Amino acid sequence: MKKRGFGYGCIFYGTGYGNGFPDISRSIAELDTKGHINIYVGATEVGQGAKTILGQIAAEALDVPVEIVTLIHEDTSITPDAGTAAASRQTYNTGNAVKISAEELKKEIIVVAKGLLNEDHLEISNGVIRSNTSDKTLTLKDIAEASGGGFLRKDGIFQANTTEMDPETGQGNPYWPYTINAYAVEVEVDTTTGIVDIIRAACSQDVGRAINPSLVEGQIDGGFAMGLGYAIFEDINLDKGRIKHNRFTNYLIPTALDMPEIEKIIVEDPESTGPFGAKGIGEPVMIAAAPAILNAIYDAVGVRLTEIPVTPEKLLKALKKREG
Amino acid sequence: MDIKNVFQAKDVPEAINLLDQYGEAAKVIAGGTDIIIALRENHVKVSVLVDISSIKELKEIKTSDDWVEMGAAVTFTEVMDYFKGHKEYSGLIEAASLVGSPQIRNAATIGGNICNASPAADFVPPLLALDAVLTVEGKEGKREVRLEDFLLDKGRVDLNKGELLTTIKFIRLRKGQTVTFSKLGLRKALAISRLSTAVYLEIDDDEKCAEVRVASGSIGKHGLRERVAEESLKGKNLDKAAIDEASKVLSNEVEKRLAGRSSCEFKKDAVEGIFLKAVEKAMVHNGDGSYCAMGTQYYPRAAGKE
Amino acid sequence: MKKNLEVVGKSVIRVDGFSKVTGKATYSQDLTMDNMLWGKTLRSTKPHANIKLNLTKAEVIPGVVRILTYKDVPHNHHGVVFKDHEVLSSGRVRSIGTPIAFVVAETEKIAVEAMKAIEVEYQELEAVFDPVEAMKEDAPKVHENGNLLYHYKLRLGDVDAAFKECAVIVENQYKTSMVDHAFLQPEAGIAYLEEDMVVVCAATQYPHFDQLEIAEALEVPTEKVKVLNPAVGGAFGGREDITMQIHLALASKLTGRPVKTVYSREESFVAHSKRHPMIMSYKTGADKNGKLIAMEAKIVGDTGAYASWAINVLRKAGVHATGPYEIPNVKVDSYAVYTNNPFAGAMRGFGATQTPIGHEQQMDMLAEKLNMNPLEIRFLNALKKGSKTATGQILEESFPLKECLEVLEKAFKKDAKGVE
Amino acid sequence: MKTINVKINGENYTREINEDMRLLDFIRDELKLYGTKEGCGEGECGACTVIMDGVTVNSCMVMAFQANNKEILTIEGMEDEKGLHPIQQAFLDEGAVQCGFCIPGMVLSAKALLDKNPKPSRKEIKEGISGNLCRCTGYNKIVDSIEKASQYLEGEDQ
Repeated sequence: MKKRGFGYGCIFYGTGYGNGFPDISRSIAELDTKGHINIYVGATEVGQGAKTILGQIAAEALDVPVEIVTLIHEDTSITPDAGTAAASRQTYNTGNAVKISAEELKKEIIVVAKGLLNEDHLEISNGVIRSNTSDKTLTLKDIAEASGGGFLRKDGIFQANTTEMDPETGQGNPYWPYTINAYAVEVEVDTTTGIVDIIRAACSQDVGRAINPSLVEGQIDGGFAMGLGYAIFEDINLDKGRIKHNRFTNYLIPTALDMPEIEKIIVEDPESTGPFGAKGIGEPVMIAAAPAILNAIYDAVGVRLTEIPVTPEKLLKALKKREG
Repeated sequence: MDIKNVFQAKDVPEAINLLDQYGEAAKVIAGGTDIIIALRENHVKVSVLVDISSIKELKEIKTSDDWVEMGAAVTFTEVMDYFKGHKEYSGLIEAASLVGSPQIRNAATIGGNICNASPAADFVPPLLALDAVLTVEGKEGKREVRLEDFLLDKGRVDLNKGELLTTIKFIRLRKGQTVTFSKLGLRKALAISRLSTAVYLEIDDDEKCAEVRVASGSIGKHGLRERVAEESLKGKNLDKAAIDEASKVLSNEVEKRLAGRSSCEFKKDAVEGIFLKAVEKAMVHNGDGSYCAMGTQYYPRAAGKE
Repeated sequence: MKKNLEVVGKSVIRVDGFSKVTGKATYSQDLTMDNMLWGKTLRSTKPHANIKLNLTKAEVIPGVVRILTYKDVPHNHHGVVFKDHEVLSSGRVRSIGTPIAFVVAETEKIAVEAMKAIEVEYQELEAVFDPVEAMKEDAPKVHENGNLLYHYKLRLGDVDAAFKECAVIVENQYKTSMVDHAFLQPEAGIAYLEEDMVVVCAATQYPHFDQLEIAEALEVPTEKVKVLNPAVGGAFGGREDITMQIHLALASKLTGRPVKTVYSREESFVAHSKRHPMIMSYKTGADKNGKLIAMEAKIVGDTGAYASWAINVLRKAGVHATGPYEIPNVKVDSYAVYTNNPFAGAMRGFGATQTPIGHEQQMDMLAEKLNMNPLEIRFLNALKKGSKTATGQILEESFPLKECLEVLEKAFKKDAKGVE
Repeated sequence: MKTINVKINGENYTREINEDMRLLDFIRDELKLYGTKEGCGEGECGACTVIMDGVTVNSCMVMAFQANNKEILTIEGMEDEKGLHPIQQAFLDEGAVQCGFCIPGMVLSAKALLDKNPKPSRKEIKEGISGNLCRCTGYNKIVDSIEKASQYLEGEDQ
């Protein structure tokens, strides 16, 4: 028989290294001779979109078109250390460093422009330096040329707020900020085989502010898939220290057919310490998926599975045990 | 892998000659989806590969008045395309469609699936339920062998030195006859069968089970006919009690067969569900409580219960 | 700040997209160089043993250029927190998969052949695979200082007294599995020399840290190491620890030639970290209205043979053990324990992924006992702006849990049950 | 050594190969077409997908000699003088790409699907890419982009 059930899960997640460990990102913003912006950071693009959103942050901070911003992160000899691409920290930490370096560069550009135009009230708008009091303008290329054919470069450094907890009581402020994630899931359980089918899901994801909504949505889909695998498929299956499931034929990750459609809701509540209010989401997007699935399985068939993954074998056994 | 010689055979005689010439050193390759892994992991140690995937005559499916005959190098995708829309053959379509993935189905062949003699071979149970007959060709000529007799042990089939499996045939299905398949995989694609059953069902005008053949996968050394379940159903009116009874009988059989194995507890239970699904697919319930074999034209088809 | 945001908030097309949809993006296995050698890693097949190597048969195979062992590593240690990994084992292996030797040869085929020709004599030692067993006094020691690597304590209020006040209590033990990141790109890398600088090109999450680790192991100044990070095919925490980077750098330095290695999927499984499996005993109590009063959790995390990020992971598990709820009395003990299993480290969620398997089921069970619906009990106990967490941290802003639950409830009307 | 003739991305290649070479190695190591990826080596992940005589295959599961006289399309053959193929464009537009390692295989599976079935349902799309594992995207945006590609291609035909 097939039975359906609903389940919810919600979590909070403290981003960053935590516990007072110096959590530092560095960035260099540069105006090159062509009048383009280069951002140098040691932040890895692992697929999460760092290369795209850090460029967006720089473009926003400088008020230049995003197309003229290039992120350079592939070489340790020319990039400053921006910490690891982990702990959901690149958007928040390195995003802040990039923003600071971009803002510093903007100030520098304005200083050069003031000298060139002999005007005091200047701003950059969509990549053009404009006067607030006259119709004089300068391009970024003009600035680049005026600065002696060299490069204008500015550093940005950001350190996250974290304190070491008391070793006896665990009291303290280990992480900041915290990101929220919640999932609702509907499952269908085949009580004759123990197979769990995820019918549909919805996710509400706190992002502070979404730098790039499409990338956030992509993270949610991917996070859910990994949570789904965690809940019902994945186990390296150890036998005396040996990994028995050591290939893709037996270590099962979800296929396209295993994934439900997900209604993705981005919740914005800007974080004042984040770059334009943004927080990290790369890990949170995954976390509540598995518990929501477990709760939905219970709702469907009335048995609690306290051990994951919930394989057909385990579920059928639990159902049988309940029948007595 | 230590391959010294490779051949793309153009026709069956050439393939047979090569197999004869190289004997134990040679192995047939068609879709390659199993043998390449086996070669790389040194489970199969041969130095000669004879590729039969380009032999035209082995890539045909033909339906005559009495028989359906499929070449051994027919791929699962070709099976799915050929039988598309023919509901009486849903078991063949479904078993083919649950093999691996599109890429694997585009390459893997039905002959390979049979000759590997894996307990989990998806296409074997429906062919067993259809009581398929294989043609094997060698230097000495052709012979026919029933699939059930062809499967000797896990990974071992009745192929002599220099012989090649060329065709697989079964009696064409008529009104009131159908074959179905049901599989338990751990995910919806790229899933190795944990358990599968196929049912061939023939219902007479009195709505009784005139003939039934049940076959299973992944609960024995290779695909197996499940005769106790067949005996339990034969001649009966296929009501819930009869079907439940047969699934219990099958479950008991599985319990006996797998006694002492860690998978026993799960499989003896799950086989009931998987068998029921195959039987249900084979029957189309009519509004008035009567039923007919799926895909036949005796009765107007009511909404199938899934 | 500026009036309106122009670029932030826009779904700008990802800048690395074009190269990826055209197949032009370069991952580390896509790199080759002239005069390049191939490396293969010999790994332990035993979980706990003293080993002796005999390279004689392997060394004489034509095309073998060099076989690196621990003797070739100037500083034979690495690790993200504790330096408890050896670059190449110096005599004792603590898990299956521990690197023992790195064979460098003219072709990949020869490297594999030579790797198989190395004779390893294993003198097996008693091993421990269960973290609870490993915590016992008489358990086999994985490392000299004992198997208990870390204990995090969280104490708030008085749980013993508070449990007495509870109208309902649920108590359960939860277990999570050891899982793999299963990123699609198996590890691969190439190293070469630029004058006296060694350049390592490998998929990593943290190139600057790799640079430090490589420099330390080779005992060269950091600026003599350059790490290039081409396209990375997923990471999820599994590319935090060093895998092949030091092997490649050393091999290139010692041979003077470019050296490449690519892991198979099977090798990838043993080479990188795993998610910590945890055994989590939870006791949670609420008053008759569903308000949480007390929670006690004991969490044992199996970090396998090496520490990697275990301390931080079990700390994060402990801090997040309450879930996003306000609970006045909390006691959490989380332990990181060595065993002879494959090593566990960072993986998406980093300890905070395991605990919700417990706390979120606890919440539903409490709700059922109290005849509440699962959302109701969550709303009632939700941390919010201004709340204090169990570690005493005040949530100063941006904590929209209730908002998240509200929109979720709307999006997912329960009355849709059973309707297709 | 064995000589094979293969047409890849419209170009004829005659090459001497080792008998034990896989098609994947031929494409990557001989022809230096690195867009085809190896993720598992056993036909399970689909990263090495190419189109051979009109259907997708895992090139790690085909021996190079078997490709003799066959026509093959790899990711490098998807672009033409007009630029990106509509499927590639749709992958970009819909945000289907993350780490990108599965994407070449995914694009080719999408092409084979749309060639056979120009207006697939979402279910059919999921079936069509069910042999291509992706660990980053959860597939949904890939499905979106194949739907979008179907529209782009329909527009092109008109």
